Parts: sequence; C-alpha cells; structure tokens
Amino acid sequence: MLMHLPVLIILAPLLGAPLAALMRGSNWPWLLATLICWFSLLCSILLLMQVNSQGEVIYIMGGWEAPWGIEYRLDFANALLLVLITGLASVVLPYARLSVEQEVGEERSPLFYAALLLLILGLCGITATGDAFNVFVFLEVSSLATYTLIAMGRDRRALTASFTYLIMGTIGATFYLIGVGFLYVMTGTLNMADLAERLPAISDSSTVRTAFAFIVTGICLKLALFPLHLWLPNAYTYSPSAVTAFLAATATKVAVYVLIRFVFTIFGVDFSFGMEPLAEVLIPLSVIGILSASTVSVTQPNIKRMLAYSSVAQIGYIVLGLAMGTAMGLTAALLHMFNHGLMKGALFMVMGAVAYRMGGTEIYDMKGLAKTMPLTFWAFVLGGLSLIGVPLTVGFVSKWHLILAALELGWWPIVIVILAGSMLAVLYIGRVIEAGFFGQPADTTRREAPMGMLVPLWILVIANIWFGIDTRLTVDIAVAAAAQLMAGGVAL
Amino acid sequence: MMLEQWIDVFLLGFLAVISITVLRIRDVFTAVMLFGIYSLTSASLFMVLDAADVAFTEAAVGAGISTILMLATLSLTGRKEKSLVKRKVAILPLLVVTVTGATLVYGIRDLPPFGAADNPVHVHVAPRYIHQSAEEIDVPNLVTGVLASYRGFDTLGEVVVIFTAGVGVLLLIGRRRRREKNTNE
Amino acid sequence: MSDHLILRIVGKFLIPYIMLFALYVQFHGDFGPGGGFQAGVIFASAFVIHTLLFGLESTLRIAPPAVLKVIAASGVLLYAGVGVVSLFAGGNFLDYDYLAADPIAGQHIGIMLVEFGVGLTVTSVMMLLFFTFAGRGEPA
Amino acid sequence: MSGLGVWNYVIIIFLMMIGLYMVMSCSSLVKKLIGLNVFQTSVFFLYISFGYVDGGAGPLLIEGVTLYSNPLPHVLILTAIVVGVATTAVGLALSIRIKESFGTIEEDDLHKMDSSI
Repeated sequence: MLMHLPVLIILAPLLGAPLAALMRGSNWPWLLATLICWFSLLCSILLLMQVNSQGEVIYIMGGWEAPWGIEYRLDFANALLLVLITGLASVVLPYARLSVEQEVGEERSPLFYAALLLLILGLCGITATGDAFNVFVFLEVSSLATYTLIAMGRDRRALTASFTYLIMGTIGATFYLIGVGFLYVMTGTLNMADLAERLPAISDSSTVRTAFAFIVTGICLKLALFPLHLWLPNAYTYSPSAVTAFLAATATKVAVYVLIRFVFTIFGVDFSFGMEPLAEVLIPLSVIGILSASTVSVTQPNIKRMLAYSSVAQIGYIVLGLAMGTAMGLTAALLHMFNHGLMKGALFMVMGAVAYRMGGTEIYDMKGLAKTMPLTFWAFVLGGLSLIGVPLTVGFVSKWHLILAALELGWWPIVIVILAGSMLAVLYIGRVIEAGFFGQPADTTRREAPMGMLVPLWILVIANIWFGIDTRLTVDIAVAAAAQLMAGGVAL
Repeated sequence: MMLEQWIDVFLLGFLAVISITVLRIRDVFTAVMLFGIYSLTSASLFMVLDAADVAFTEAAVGAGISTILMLATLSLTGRKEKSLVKRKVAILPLLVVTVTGATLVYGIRDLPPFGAADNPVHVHVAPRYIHQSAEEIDVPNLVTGVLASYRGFDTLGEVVVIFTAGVGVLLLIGRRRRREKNTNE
Repeated sequence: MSDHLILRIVGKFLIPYIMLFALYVQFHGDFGPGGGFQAGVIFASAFVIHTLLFGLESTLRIAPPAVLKVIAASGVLLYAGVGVVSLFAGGNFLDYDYLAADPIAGQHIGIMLVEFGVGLTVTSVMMLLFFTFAGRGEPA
Repeated sequence: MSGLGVWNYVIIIFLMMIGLYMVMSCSSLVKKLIGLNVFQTSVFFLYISFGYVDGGAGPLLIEGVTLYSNPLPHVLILTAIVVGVATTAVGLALSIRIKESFGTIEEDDLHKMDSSI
C-alpha cells in the first residue's frame, strides 16, 4: 500500500465526509473525522519520508500517465505542506469537539464535520496535484467548504464576511482559470511539469505574460496579499473558533504554495523575475502589508481580529521571502509558511478556549487571564513570543532566515522593515499580555479551559518551541525544497 | 465554415446586449429571467462551437437550476434593487474593469488563430484522446471518455464539489424549516 | 395550482417521460451527448415540476430529504469506491483497466459505474437544493 | 487571426468585463451573483473557443471523419459549469440568511448597519 500513499491522504477524508454527513449526534462524526485526520497525518509523514529517500514521488491517477491523465507529484515543498495541513487538522479536530458543541450545536454537527473534512480534502488536493486544472477543482472544493464553515459563526456578521469572501474568492478562482486557459491555448497541456518544459520556448508572447499576470493576481486574492486582503479580517473574526484556527494556519499557506509552484516551477525564475516585474510588484506590496496590517493590529479591541490583521502581515513576510527570487529567500518563505501555521494555529486555539469560557474575544475578556485561566494564558504568551520572533521559538527561526536572505542581497531597508514589523508585534501582543497579567477580571474564580481543549492547544505550543530549538528537521527540508524549486522544481 | 463563425459572433453580440440590459435593469426579477435567456443563448453558442455536452449542461444548469434557485431566493428576499436615487457610475470598479480588460486585450494579441486545426491545443495531448481512445477505452463520445477515464479524477472532484454545495446549503438554510414544522405539528 | 387543470394534466403526463429521458441520457452518454451530470439535472427537474404542480409537501412525501441525503453520499462513495476497488485489484486509483479481465471491458464497467455515481449525487443534491430553497419560504 | 476570430475574443472579453463590473458595482447580492455567473460563463466561452476547430466535427467518433474539435476544453468546462452552479447555490443560500438576519440584501444598507463589513 505504500506506493499509494499520495492518494490515501486524499481518499481518507473523501470517504469520511459522506459518512460523517450521514451520522447522527455530534460525537460519532467528530470521532470519525479525528481518526481520519490522524490517518492522513500518518500517511503524509510516511510520504515525506518517501520523498526524502526518493527526491520525488509521482502517482498517476487512473493509470493514465501525464500529460494525458492527472498526476500527483510530490517534492519536499508540497510534502512538507501536506504534513502541516494534516498535522494541524489532527490537532484542531480533537480540540473542536467542545467548541463546536457550543457554537454550532449538535443538530448541525454531522454536516459541520463533513464540511471540515471536505475543506481538508480540498486543501490536500490542491497541494498534492501536478495538474493546473485539478488545482482549480480542489480549490473550489475547499472554498465552498470554507464559505459554509465561516458562516457557521454565531455573530450575524459571519454571514456577510462569508459572502464577501465568496465573491472575492470566486473572482480569484476565475482569474486563475483565465490564466490557466491562456497557458493551455499556448501549450496544449495542463500538466505542470509539461507546462514548465514547454513555456520557455514561447515565454515572449503576450498571451503567456497575461496568463502570468492573471494567475498571480488570482492567487494573491486567495492568499490575502495586501491590498487584496479585505475579506480576511472579518472571515477570521466571526467564524467558529475551530474553523478560524484551522483556516488561519493552513488555507492561506496553500495559496502561497500554489503561487510558489507557478512562479518557480512552471514559469521559472528567469521568466518570473527576469521578464516579468514580479519582485518589483510584490516586494512593495508585502512591505506595505507588513507595516500597515501590523499597525492596524495594535489598535484592535477584538483579539481575533487583531490576530487576523497580524496574519495579513505574516503573509507579507512570506511573500517578501519568495519575491526575493533567491534560494535563501525561498527557504525563509517556506519556513515561515510552516512556522506561521504552527503559531497562528496555537494563538487562535487559545482564543477559542477564551471564547469558550468567557463568551467573547475582546481585550476585556482577557483581563486577569493569568489568574483565571493560567494554562491558557501561558499558551498565549508562548505563542505570542513566537509570533514576535523571540529566540528559541519557531518565529525566530523563520525571521532569522528572512533577515539572512535580505542581507545576502544587501537589502538593508527590508531588514529594517522586518524588525519594525516585529516591534509592532511586540506592541500588539504585549498589550494583550499586559491585560492578562495586570487586568482585574470581573470574576476571579479559576475556570481553566477543559482538558479536551488544553491538550491539543499545548501540543501545538510545544511544537512551536520544539521546532524553535531543534531546527534541523524543518530547516533541512526547507533548504532542500528551495533547492528543488530553484532548479526548476522537478528533479528532471 | 465561415457561417459558423458569423453565427458565433452574432450570438456573442446578442449576449452582450442581454448582459448590458441585466446590468442596467433595477428589477432583479427581470434580471434573473434575462439571465435565464442569457444561459440558453450561451447553450446555443456552445452548440455552434461543436460542444454538445457543454451546451446540454449549460441549458440544464444555467437556464434550469440556477434560474430556479435565484427565483426561489427572490421570493424570500424581495425583487427590487433598492436605491433608485443614485445612478452614478462606480469609479473603482470601472477602473479595475478597464485595467483587467486592457490586459486581456493585450493577452489575445498573440493567441493562435481561432479555429485553426494546427493550433498547439490540437497538436499536443488531445490527439491521443481523439485517435487512441478507440483502442484504449472504446467509447465513441470522446467527452465521456476523457471525463470519466483520462481525467476521471477531475470528475471525482466535480462530484465532491456538488456534494459540498449540498452540505453547505443544508448547513446554511436546511435547519429552520424542520424546526418550525416540529413546533407546528 | 388546483384550477390550472390543463397544466396539471399535461405536467403529470410529462413527468414520467422526463424521467425516462433522463435515464436515456444517463446510459446513452457513451454514444451521444450526455452523462451522469446532465441526466441528474433532468431527473431532478421532473421533481421540480411535481413540486410546482402538487406542492412541496406532497413531493417531500415521495422524496424525503433524509433519503436524498443518503443517495447524495452514496454517489460520492460509489465513485470513490470504484477507485478503491481498482486499488485493491492491483492498479492505481481509478484505473478501470483492472476492474475486469479485459482492460476495455474494465473501462466500460468503470465508466458506467462512475457516471452512475455522478448521476446519483447530482440528482439528489439538485433536488435537495431545490427543496431547501423552496421550503425556506413555506409558511410552516 | 482572421477578423471574425478577433471579434469572437473581443466580445468575450467585453462580456467578462460586464460580469466583473456587475459583481463589483451592483448593490443587490443576487445581482452580484448574476454578475459572477456572467463573468464565469464568458470564461467558458474562452475555453470552448480554444477547443474549436473550423470544419471539425463535434467530439463524437464517426466512421470516416478525422477532424474533430478538441474534447479536453469541453470536459474542463463541464466541470467548471458544475463548480459555478455549486458556488451560486451556496451564495444564494447565504443571501437568504443575510436577508433573515439583517432584513436586507442591499450592500449599501448592510454597510450602514455594520461599519466593519
């Protein structure tokens, strides 16, 4: 069965979603979904090991070799992302049971877990595939599930947030479709590796350049790059806690991955950075994004919204790394993609626990948290330190690599921007920690979050520290992935 | 076969007229009905371009299901678009649309000729579907062969998309009706 | 609708033929335009007409949403199941060659089954969509 | 490219832009969804135009015919149409919920109610 690993990751949630939808109550669908995520995580870890030993794993669907059929093609970059997606899902799902019971209700639980599995399925599908159109199909699976899940939030503004995302997300996906169509008409193929082979010969045509513009714009809408991030803050603020935690940690990362795949593997570094002004467009946007979104974060009274704006800023760091167009920049982008998933997952899970006990996520709900919910509070402190980029956390590792990449190019202003962003993070995280330590809670009784939430939460926090100290695993994989991508992505 | 191309352009022109009317009209109900006509015209356009399966689907989905669902929605949300006061042109959307359109016009400059048999799309990948599927799959309808076998995984994704829409709609608006009924009975 | 006698009778008369046509489209998809998706939409439209003529309550008695949910899920499971069977038969996921001794026969079986899966899911989801939208407005 | 071919693509782009403009400028959420459909449908035209072969037969194997239109774009667009209707259904369901919770589906009014939208 080991040769079928790539498809097993997809197959588990694919079979699980319809079954979960048919179940009753909330415990059975939850249990099924959790087990499925664990199974998928196991598969993705095995797959990452396979990639490590073989360099690349190819799986052809239906026995039709590419470019006639659809293939899954896994290298370090997407194998690592699969581990992140399934790993986060494996942590978020156990955590979700209590908060979903409270926020969504038992009656809708089976369909809710089905939608969550479909979301995971869609994200894994986008990540693993080697076919440009297949990306679109699974993008829509994950998007439709996302729109629904966001709208499950209790605040009525969740509905408008979801609708806004539906409109912007569909425009983004359609832009992507236009771009892929233009590539298809020029080459006759939809397979990514085949496209990469055929594009250099015709890269000078206006059609290919337009395709590039449309694909990059479409994906940037999905990954919420400033100024296309307008859908994100509301979507993250009003969706159910578990959904926010999972989406914030994975959904935008998958879009970043698609961007990396197109820029580096399909179009190639020479085209993207040599013939197209990719760096000239993306670097200013990400710099403005980092500074403005971090500044907005400082003033937000709602912590979920604050973290959402912080996510826009973090996306800025990732895009900044990949827009450098160097192996080091790409390494930093991939590292931050993984690490930011860990820290934002942890932080939003903390907010879910706070919402579960306090009923809200405003800053006054955080007052005196150190006394009332000490374990939850300390998880926030550690996650926050990681977000700032304090040494011995994952945040430090990725920001350190980003700074190294900028220094390699001699881009001092960029280094200052990165540091300024971290300073702003100190401000917005610091003010929450201050409220937690010195604020007076309305009710001083101790009411720690239930174990079912604390354990998954702390697993993620410990991962933040673990990968911050033992950097071999992540850094080695990111370096290897960047080397593969820079070399044209595929070990041809 | 110049005639087909004339019909193609004529139908597209007709679609342009309908779409402008839909844009300008205030009554959403009429807009939805016009959208139904738009879809049916699209279906004929697909037919002219030899895409029978697509035409079939567009007629059933666009003119059928989509329109019905929109009408059902309107019966709940009201049919008028409100603000009759301001009829101004929105500046930002116009700017975005102009830039996007200009980029696309730039993009079609280097497109291969419309309908030529030696275009890249007809030379690479597709020939196997056309010439070898008789031995490999033996299904006369090439679209079915590609859809269900060569790119069967895409179609699996398509079924999942539909299923997701079902799950989504049930989660969003499937619950209250049942509860109301329960309290009533 | 009760006074629209002609509509009711013509409609009633049409429904079985629409269903028959849907089945034709479903199983003739190998030879002509059509397939599971189109068939599913057409099949669902027969029930839409039924609802318009006889009211939602009576249609829901024939096609209860709980059953439709099961059918929708089973369509997806059937499609994925074909893939799983081919996995266990020694091929790759969705490799229909392994479904029968002869690859061509395997392809035929595989295509028929997955198209049927598509048809099941599309029919039931389309009906569910319509019933849900129509039911939302009904004064309960 | 012959004159008619250019017109084919130019009108398709025009339709696309009408759809996009409708999505961005219309106030009613249902009209936004109509615009989204117009936008997507015009992309479908683009794909089908790519697959068209002048003088070719539709992609149904017939004895003695060698020139066929390309079946691949047809397959892709079949999938895309399904995706489109799925998105529309979810969008419409959301509009109904928005109407029930806010009392309106006009974007302007929604903006007035919640500055954060």
